[in-house]
Amino acid sequence: MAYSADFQGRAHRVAVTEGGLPAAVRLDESTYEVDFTHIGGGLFSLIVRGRSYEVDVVEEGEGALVVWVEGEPHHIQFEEEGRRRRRSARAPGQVAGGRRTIVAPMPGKVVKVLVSLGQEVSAGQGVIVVEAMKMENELKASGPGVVKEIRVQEGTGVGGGDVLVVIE
Amino acid sequence: MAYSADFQGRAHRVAVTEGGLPAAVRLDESTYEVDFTHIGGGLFSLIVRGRSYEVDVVEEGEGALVVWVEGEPHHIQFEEEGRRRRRSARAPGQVAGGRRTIVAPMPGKVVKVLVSLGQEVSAGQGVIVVEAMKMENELKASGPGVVKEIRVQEGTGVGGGDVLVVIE
Amino acid sequence: MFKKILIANRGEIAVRVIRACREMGIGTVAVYSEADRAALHVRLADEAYLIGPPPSAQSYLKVDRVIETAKVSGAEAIHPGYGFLSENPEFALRVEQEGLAFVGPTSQAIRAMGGKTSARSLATKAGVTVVPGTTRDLTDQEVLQAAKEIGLPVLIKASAGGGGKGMRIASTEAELAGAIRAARSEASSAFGNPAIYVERYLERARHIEMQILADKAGNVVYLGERECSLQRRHQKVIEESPSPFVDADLRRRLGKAAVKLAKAAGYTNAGTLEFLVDSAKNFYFLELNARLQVEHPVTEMVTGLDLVKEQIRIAAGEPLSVRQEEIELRGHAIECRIYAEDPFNNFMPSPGRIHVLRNPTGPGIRIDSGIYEGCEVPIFYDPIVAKLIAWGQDRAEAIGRMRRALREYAILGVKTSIPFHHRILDDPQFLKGEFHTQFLEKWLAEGFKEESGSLAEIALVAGALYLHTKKPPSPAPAGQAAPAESLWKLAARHEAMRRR
Amino acid sequence: MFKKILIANRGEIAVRVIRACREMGIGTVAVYSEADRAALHVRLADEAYLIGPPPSAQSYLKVDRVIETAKVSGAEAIHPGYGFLSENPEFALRVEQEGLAFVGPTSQAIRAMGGKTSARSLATKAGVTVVPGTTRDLTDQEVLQAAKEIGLPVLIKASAGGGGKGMRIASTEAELAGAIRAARSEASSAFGNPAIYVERYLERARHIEMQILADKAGNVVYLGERECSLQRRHQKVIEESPSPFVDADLRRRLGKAAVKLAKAAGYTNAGTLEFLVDSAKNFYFLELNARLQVEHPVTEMVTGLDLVKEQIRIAAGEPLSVRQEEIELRGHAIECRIYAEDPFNNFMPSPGRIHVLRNPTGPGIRIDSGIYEGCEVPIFYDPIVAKLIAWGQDRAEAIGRMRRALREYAILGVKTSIPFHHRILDDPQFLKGEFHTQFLEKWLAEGFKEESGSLAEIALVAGALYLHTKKPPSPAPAGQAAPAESLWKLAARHEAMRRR
Repeated sequence: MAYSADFQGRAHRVAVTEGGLPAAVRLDESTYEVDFTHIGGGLFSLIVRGRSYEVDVVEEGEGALVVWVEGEPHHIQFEEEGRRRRRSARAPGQVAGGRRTIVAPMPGKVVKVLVSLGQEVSAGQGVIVVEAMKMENELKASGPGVVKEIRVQEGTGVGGGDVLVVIE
Repeated sequence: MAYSADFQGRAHRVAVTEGGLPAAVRLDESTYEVDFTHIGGGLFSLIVRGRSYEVDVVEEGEGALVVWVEGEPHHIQFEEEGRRRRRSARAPGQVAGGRRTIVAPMPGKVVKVLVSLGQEVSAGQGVIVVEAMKMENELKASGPGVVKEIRVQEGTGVGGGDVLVVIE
Repeated sequence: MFKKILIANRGEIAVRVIRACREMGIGTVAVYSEADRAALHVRLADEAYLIGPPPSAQSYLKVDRVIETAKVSGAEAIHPGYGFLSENPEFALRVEQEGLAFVGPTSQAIRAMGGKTSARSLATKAGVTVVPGTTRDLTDQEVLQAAKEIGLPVLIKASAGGGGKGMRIASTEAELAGAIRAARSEASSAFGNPAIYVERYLERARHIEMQILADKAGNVVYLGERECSLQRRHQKVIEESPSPFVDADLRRRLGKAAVKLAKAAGYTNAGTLEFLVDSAKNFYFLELNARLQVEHPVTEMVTGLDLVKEQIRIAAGEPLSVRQEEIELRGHAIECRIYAEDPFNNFMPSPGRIHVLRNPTGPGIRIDSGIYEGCEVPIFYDPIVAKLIAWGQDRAEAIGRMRRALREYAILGVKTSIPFHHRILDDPQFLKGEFHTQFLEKWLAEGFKEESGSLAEIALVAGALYLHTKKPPSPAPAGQAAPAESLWKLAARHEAMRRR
Repeated sequence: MFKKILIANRGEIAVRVIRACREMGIGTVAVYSEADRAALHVRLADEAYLIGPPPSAQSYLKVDRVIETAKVSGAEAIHPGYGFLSENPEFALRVEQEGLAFVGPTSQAIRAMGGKTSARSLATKAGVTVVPGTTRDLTDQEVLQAAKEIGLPVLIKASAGGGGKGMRIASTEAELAGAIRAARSEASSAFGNPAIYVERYLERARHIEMQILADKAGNVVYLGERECSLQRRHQKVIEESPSPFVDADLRRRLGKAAVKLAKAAGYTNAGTLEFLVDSAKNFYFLELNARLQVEHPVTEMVTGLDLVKEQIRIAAGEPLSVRQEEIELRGHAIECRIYAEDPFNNFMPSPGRIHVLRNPTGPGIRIDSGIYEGCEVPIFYDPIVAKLIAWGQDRAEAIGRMRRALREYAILGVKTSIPFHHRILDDPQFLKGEFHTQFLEKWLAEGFKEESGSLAEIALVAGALYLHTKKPPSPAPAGQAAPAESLWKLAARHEAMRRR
């Protein structure tokens, strides 16, 4: 099984050439022989060239993994080779056909809407304030535009990932 | 749902009269109102008359539960009322139609067989020695009889619960 | 001694107090909101009572419900922990009036120390230096005047302030007018009170606090300082005791000042006096925290005392268990606060379910925690979920143990500050003990990103293997298998191989 | 200092050593048998190498494989932990010959202290009292003669003995002949060596041991005693430091004797001298354990020293980090050994998978553990899976914390000694500190059963609710649901109710 993997903007090719034990994985130009065992949940123990690693794998979306190695997280987007390219999970505020969305980064409560419909906003301007865990967090516009939609009001409870405001 | 429950040789009647929250459970003559929530695995948090209890439930057989409350284990055999009585999981060496079985209490290795086929054994006599975790454990006959079967030899690996020797 | 104590709090501090009570043979009563039925403090307490809906204002801050619950359960005392009702003089007063014991200072002492300006004037009367500035509310004119006398830069602060709100720095005369306006408006919106006063702004100062214990007979002792300069948005991140900056002489001077002020205020129980200390080792009193501090464990680790037990004994009218000359600091202790927030995303709060929790153990490591694997971190409360404390014979060993423990520590499901701590503990300035209250902000200004280093290859390889094992392992027969299941198949196959 | 150390062990002690190395910045190399691929020490080490099949004789005891692995991995030193190869003089010699450092005494010292009779004679030469008896192997005739001189009761012991094997007590002359026969035959079958000797049998004595550290420059210090009288079948169950029985004078006398003997033996690194102490506080040397002891943590908790780090520094040729006068004992520490055995079934070993593991945390609690939730406890090795250690300002606080922690401690899937510890810590004699080496056996003779007390009602109620929730909850629609699933449904319903 071969994958293209995007890590911090760089594309890598990773191919599992042997799935048994020890497994063989080809990463770009080098090959790794891996003795690995499943400890439980998303936790694996890997032994590579005598080095022992504890690895936690968390799935955040299709092919979108957070791989924890020695306490350090690595966000990697995997694509199975041959499959049609999927767009990776969109980051908050990312441009999609000229639309910018202000997305709640966590569950919480809307304490203040700082803009009104049709208002012009500039990059970095505060758009809405969401409170969670006794902290107010001001969400800012990632770029200039006009407020097209305000989907919440002050006092509304929101879930992580909810689109709160749309700017065009 | 009503059960007859055997705990340390005494029979009790336990009936869940309300399964919602708070639940109502009738134990013999008294009724308990129970606020309970599942924490994970076999672990529950119970609040009964303001008292908070952590309870771990482990199933050892059909209706055979070990219920841990505040670090103390309770082996209880439950029978659903109305159902035909089942014999509870047989204890090692228990008499069954005149047969006594010597059962391995844990996985290990047979290091010595102390009896031979047809030999007469008395209650408490050492029959076989099983080693596990660097400790030798001599298994004794629970009562007198004649050795009818020896199902293992010295050096054999055995699993917990395996019948090793049959005495009649 | 009390037979039963109600703990009017939640999370790690409620668990901490429950443990102290249990070790003393005292019964414990937990209170909980509807969001906390399955919380650890409810599981561990002897008794537990629901006191309201999730929002604090309707549960943990409800004075009547808490006191009513104490009476119903037959508790003789109430421990407020920190936050919530802990420094609310009306609550302390109600507890006193209801004939219950409050595990903390008297309502008068709390009130006297509550207002910033009143605490400042009390300190001045007691002869304890405060940050140069005014001790009463000022008009804009008076502020301008005072600023000139004190000397720039100045800090304009809301009298009712807290948590860094209603604070403005003015470095030049030109900035003064704007700073005053901003401070007043923020103060009135945040606290409904536009009153402000002025302090000299001390740059590159350290935040160092002194722990004291005072019994009802008037005995007061100090237990050494805590170094709390590592802060983010006025929120402490890492604390240690002793401070790498404090020598025996400064410690004694800080301790004497703390004791003097506590006596002047008629203060009882455990308390903490916060000071700013400049590079010349001059110190200035900031405020007195009339409660147990989040960071109290580092003091416990070096003194060997159990502060919560001392609090309870004092509340029960017992004299202090130690005299000043009996108190000695052994070794060095460091605490890392574990917040449920995302260090890679501007420290956004990160509530949710904790899917994986692996606590470090072993020599010199202590964890005070309010979480367990599978628990929910609610959106309603403070983001501190746990505290990791390391003790060593000296600072170097304490740091070594903390780094070792942080690496063993795994919390997945919610984002936490653990990766943030990893980096701080590798910082050469931190290792040298050379930092001040603006250190972390400056440090963070450079940005905090994921490592792209040597472990990336392993992460890429592991990720591919993980996805691969989710497929029907070729050449094995096809057919979709659930991830977990096939993983277990794999594990089983591996098992089989190993057994050979 | 070494850059890399190989740990020739498994389980909690391998984890303990790995942590010490990591805290010192030293690389760690684990070795493992096929049964231990997923063991904690393999997960935590920097490197890990398979050295053979599950049985110790084919893996952890394979001198060649271990040394070969050290060379391949580039380790400069080998830490043997306890058990396995730790007191094998041939192994120590091989390590020395291969130019590696052995983290322990020299092979000569191990050999000198290995044979019981040789150790006894060395002690006698050094002027340290031993249990009255003979210092060489005897003929049956000599045994009878010696027994008369020493006075009954006597203990007939195998010279090559250990672990209570080849030991027989004779209380009357009549019993002597039989005891000699029994001891010889057991000795030859167990150790392939029928040699025996005689000692006076001390009744109601205490087993007290003294920890020492000795560097290569000949400096030797003692770190205080450990009370180890609570034993079952000569296996220690609970240890503490200091001993409630030892006063400053006895401690000094024990310490001086230990240092004297260690110097006479040219002993280096960490070692423990075991003594029997009678009710008149006379002490008799038993043997010297030339390695780290299982119970070393209690000494670490009261002295503040890290014994494993001291071992490593000594092995690297560094001088001791402390002088005798700098060593002070603070507070009191207790250790409960957690064995995978069934206290309700004659302590039968209980290997298997650990389905549930909840470690206690909080003030004064330390866990040295080799297990994790979901791990397998193999049938091949020692039944110690973890050690729970509690520290307090005094013995009472240490006991209070231990009881609190034991109650939080949950290990399910395998049977453990935790319920056994619960009972011992409630025993009035234990609380008074009044016990001796036969105490537990006598105590156990009365039988050890499950409590039938106040918690039984809750257990019955909870069990019924558990079974009930496995059924389609009436009045909800029928249809079989898997237990877990319906439990979650239930939890979800409850969630929903709470959110209202």
